[in-house]
Amino acid sequence: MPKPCAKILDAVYEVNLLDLVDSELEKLSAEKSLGLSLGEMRKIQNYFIEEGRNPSDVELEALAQSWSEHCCYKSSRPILKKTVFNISAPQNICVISEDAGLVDFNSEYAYVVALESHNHPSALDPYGGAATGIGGVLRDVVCMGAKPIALIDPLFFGPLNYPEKKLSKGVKHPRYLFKGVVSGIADYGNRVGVPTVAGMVEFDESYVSNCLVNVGCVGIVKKKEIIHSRAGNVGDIYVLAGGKTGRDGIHGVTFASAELDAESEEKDIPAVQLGYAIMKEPLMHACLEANRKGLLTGMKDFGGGGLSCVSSEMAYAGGKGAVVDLDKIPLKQEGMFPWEIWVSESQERMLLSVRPVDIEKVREIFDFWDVPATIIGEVNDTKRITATYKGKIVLDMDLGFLLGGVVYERPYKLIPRNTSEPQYSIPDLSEMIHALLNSPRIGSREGIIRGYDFEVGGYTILKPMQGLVNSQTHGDAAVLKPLKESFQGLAVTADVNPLLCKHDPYWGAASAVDEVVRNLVAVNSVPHSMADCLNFGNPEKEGCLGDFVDCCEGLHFAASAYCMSFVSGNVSFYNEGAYGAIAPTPALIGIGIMPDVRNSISSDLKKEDNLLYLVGDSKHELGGSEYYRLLGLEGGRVPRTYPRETLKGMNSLLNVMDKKLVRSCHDISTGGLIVSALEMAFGGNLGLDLDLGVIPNLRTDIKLFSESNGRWLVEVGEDDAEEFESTTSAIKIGNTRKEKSLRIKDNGTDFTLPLNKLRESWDTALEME
Amino acid sequence: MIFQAEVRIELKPGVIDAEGETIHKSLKLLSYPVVNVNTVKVYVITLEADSSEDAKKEIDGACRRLLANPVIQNYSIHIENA
Amino acid sequence: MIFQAEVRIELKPGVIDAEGETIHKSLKLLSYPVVNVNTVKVYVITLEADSSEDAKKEIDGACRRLLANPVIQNYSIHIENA
Amino acid sequence: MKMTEACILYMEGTNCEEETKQAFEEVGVSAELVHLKQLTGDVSKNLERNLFDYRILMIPGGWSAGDYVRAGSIFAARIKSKILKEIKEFIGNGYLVGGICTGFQVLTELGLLPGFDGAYGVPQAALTTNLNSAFQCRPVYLKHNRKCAFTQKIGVGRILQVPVAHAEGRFIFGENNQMYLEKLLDNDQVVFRYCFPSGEFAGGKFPENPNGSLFDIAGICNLEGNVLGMMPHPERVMDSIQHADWTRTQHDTGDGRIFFESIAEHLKKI
Ligand SMILES: Nc1ncnc2c1ncn2[C@@H]1O[C@H](COP(=O)(O)OP(=O)(O)O)[C@@H](O)[C@H]1O
Ligand SMILES: [Mg+2]
Repeated sequence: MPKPCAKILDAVYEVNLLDLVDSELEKLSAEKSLGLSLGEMRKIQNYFIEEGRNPSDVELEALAQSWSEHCCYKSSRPILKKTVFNISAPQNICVISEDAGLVDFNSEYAYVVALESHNHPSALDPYGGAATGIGGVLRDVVCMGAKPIALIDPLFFGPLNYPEKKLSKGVKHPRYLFKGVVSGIADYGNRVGVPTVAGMVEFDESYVSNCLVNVGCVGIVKKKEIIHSRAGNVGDIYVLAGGKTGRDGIHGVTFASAELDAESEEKDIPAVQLGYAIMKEPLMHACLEANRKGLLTGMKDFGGGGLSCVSSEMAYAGGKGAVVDLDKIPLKQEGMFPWEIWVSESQERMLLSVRPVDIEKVREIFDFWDVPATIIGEVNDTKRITATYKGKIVLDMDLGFLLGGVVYERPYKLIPRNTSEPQYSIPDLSEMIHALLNSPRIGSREGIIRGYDFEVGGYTILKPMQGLVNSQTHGDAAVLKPLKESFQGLAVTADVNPLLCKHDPYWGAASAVDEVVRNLVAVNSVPHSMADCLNFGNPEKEGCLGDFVDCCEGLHFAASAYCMSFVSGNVSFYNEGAYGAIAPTPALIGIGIMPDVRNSISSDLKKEDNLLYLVGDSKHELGGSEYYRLLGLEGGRVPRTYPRETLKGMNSLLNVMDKKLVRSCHDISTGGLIVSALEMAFGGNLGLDLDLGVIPNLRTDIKLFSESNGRWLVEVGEDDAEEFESTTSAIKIGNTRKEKSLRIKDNGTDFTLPLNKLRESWDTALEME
Repeated sequence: MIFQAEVRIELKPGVIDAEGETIHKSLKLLSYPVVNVNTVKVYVITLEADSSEDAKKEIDGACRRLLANPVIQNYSIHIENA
Repeated sequence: MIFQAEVRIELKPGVIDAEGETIHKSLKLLSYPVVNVNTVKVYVITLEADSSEDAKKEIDGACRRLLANPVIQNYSIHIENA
Repeated sequence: MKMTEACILYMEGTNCEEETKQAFEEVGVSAELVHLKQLTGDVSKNLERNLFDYRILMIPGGWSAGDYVRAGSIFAARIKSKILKEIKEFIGNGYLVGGICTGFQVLTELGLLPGFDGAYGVPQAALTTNLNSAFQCRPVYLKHNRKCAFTQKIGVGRILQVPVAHAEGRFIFGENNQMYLEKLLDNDQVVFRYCFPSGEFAGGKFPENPNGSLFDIAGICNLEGNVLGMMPHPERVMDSIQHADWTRTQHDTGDGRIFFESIAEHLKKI
């Protein structure tokens, strides 16, 4: 048994670590919910043996935060280094190393991208968890000095019709989670006045007890106003700006780094953080104003690990040390222990590093915005982090030790998948088309999208819903015009198909990159950068880590081939529950550059009697397709990526788009060619006459439903057909028509379906009630 | 039989009440001598059930499934004959 | 002295309770035998005042100035010693 | 020094002030962002502002104070406690007061709209939860019904496509819907109504009428026509490429521009 701890102060204990044997070390870690392994506990013990003293509970908690998977990427770093971090691109200014990636926009400006997961908190409290996820990613962008201009929300839930009876204790129904998450994002995002312009929603049984809530943010910053997450100079002052510190969010990162279980509901209450959008909005304004006026030497948001991580990491990144006075931290409730103050993850807080001469000016700005700003510490040259409480030192550690962290080369293995082609009889094609449109994975997202203010600010030029008013359809990417004085734009999309990744992590991940590229090109932007949020199960399980490695390699392959690099990202492990690990989910957001937003292309069909072309090859690739899933089939070949061909398609498309030969364009993804074609038809409220005979060597169902990568559908006016055909290798597969129906012809097959019925299937797929 | 249930949903202690805090701040600005504001959500639900116990059971289910989140909220149910 | 006021704000009869109706629909979808849902907003306000009457007067003012819109809402106040 | 013409009033949570300011500037009206505290005197002297130095007070959209209690109510209560009298005088002098989205909610909570019988200070109407109780961000069509100081240049009967983005935009008079609606019509105070692209009124049908507003009301003015509130956001469609369907239609310019041009023209006359 660990001996009772000695009191250092009323609320600080010395933890008797030096004389503990292995079993006692493990027990201590468990009892205090530190989440540290035996090896890690030993390493800590050795450090304190060298220091010649026992640690305080504050120090032990600090280590637990900094050494958590969430903060130090101990299982993933070696793999990431070889894969997703290992792509460089000339446009990158500062990537991977800070809270958000910085990429060149034009000579004067850079754009900023951040993507975070907020999975476990959202599984417990969907509304608050999702809201604080948005809050966190906004701070990631603001702390680079950038103004947030767009939010993106890739979401993953269990099936909405999942039988209530099958839920295990403490697990909330997917419907409840879905509604809560969407309204949390809406309420927070809308309140802070940043448009939510893109996202995605996927459904799969593997997410039933562990939904995924990923949130991304794009910002824009003048290059000369970029600020870094580091302490400036020795003697600078640490200023804590924003909300008070409370017991909410304690152990958030250790909690993010463990599996959820039945008791999580009661046990993990303090880990849930709570959002306060009405503090955030002025906080953002004040921080950006102070930075614009050149009053800050460093700025970092409070994320996972709270004050402990932010104050240490800023000092470490600046090559300095720091001392923080815990008595100065404004608290929400009395009686908080120093260790709680040190690791609390209360929301809406930022840490600023300020030269002493500028303190008054900084104060004035925060006063004007009614945002509290408190001096809490000072930067020094000790390369140590020190915390005092009631005049006594309660924490004093070498920053290299605290943040150098731990790294594991964990064992992994790739679990082979069934890739044999299943036998089946071809279903009724019209029924299947309706079934696909009515699938929650495919049907209209309008109910979600319109709950978000996607155009506050007035710069969302291509909106997520496109086409004829009151009959609008899904777009491929949103286009933003961030600067008043310029028509240059950014296109934004979010993609991954977890079903493909489940069937083949490598090609599934590569397909996600391919889809990003397709979506960005479809609106006439040049793919420019990506951020990744890698959501996986427990990395201590060899199979899970094998999937992770395979996905990372797939991402690396495809992204290198497309000359796109990952400029920021996040790894979320331990996404497991009663049903095992989630499907491997490397969620991506992609950013494209657009010289002139007035050349944006939308996805809605424009006019009758125009021609419809298919760019790219259709293949017998139905593994992981929605078609197979609806038929209950396993196996099959997952779509491969052929970057050389896709790049050819992409370049020829961008070329004809610049020549203004393209009236509308949409990429082909989940559900295949027919879903894509119909989405285009819905947006223009026009009919389509398709003749698939020109697609070589495939059965009709495969032509319609294969999810092969590298493909787009393009609408072209009759007058432009000749020029279009001469510059691309696209094949003509039909034409638009006034009659509001879909006609499909292919080697003897010939049937017609009314558009309004098809639209109804698509419109009603996602029950929002 | 028709019953009327009053469901009262409150945030657990320690959970920040953003709305309550905003109202508190506003009332103070309007110079009311207010020390604290908590918001409570009340649903008055009319339903059919065989007995008051049944009604309570139904509503309890609805609370757990839809209306309240036990992680951050407490709820109480009061049933009356309508 | 410290008092606790419970302010209860209801929609006037005849004013459509959009939120109540949405919840009603959701509960019906989950097959609860629900006939009607009304939403009520409750604020629990702790305040300083010389007497219970004073407390009531203050809160009544707050309702008229901020918490209720008399066009569509009725309010009632219940004061307790805290 | 030429004085600034438009005072764009903001507080924590309003978030359309920048684009509203820009809209004014694009039509040649100088505009300044002014925090509520600067008008109520809760700031240092050098930051204080005087309403009477401007000729139009514009309350932009957003989520003032988080839209808690009711949308716009906290903003309104703070105005009421400090500067309502000044605003009344400002209006009485013939200057303009406008509200978009939250701004409309604030003006309604203040009783400045519809402003029957000059009884300022108590609400006479409400902008309450959308009928489907969901936030709605979507383009709608508006029919211009009556010219006022804000809409002189817009022909009566003209149809504009302008987006809405709100959760509480259902205009009602509560128990006295019919009586007050008649009064509103007798006074000719309805400026914009939701309609189909053809111009036919929405008749309460969703999504053409996005919130269930009485009589498809999207915007109203006071009797004198110098106070206007509307739920849709004209400042979001100043240019053709800001429209929801610009890739398929030929808008020469944004449908919101003429609204601000009208204000600019009116300001020249006062
Ligand atoms: N959760 C969401 N939030 C915001 N926008 C969303 C969300 N889900 C989907 N969307 C939008 O709906 C459209 C269709 O989404 P999706 O079917 O995933 O498109 P695609 O398959 O072309 O990537 C896109 O514009 C996307 O940004
Ligand atoms: Mg997608």
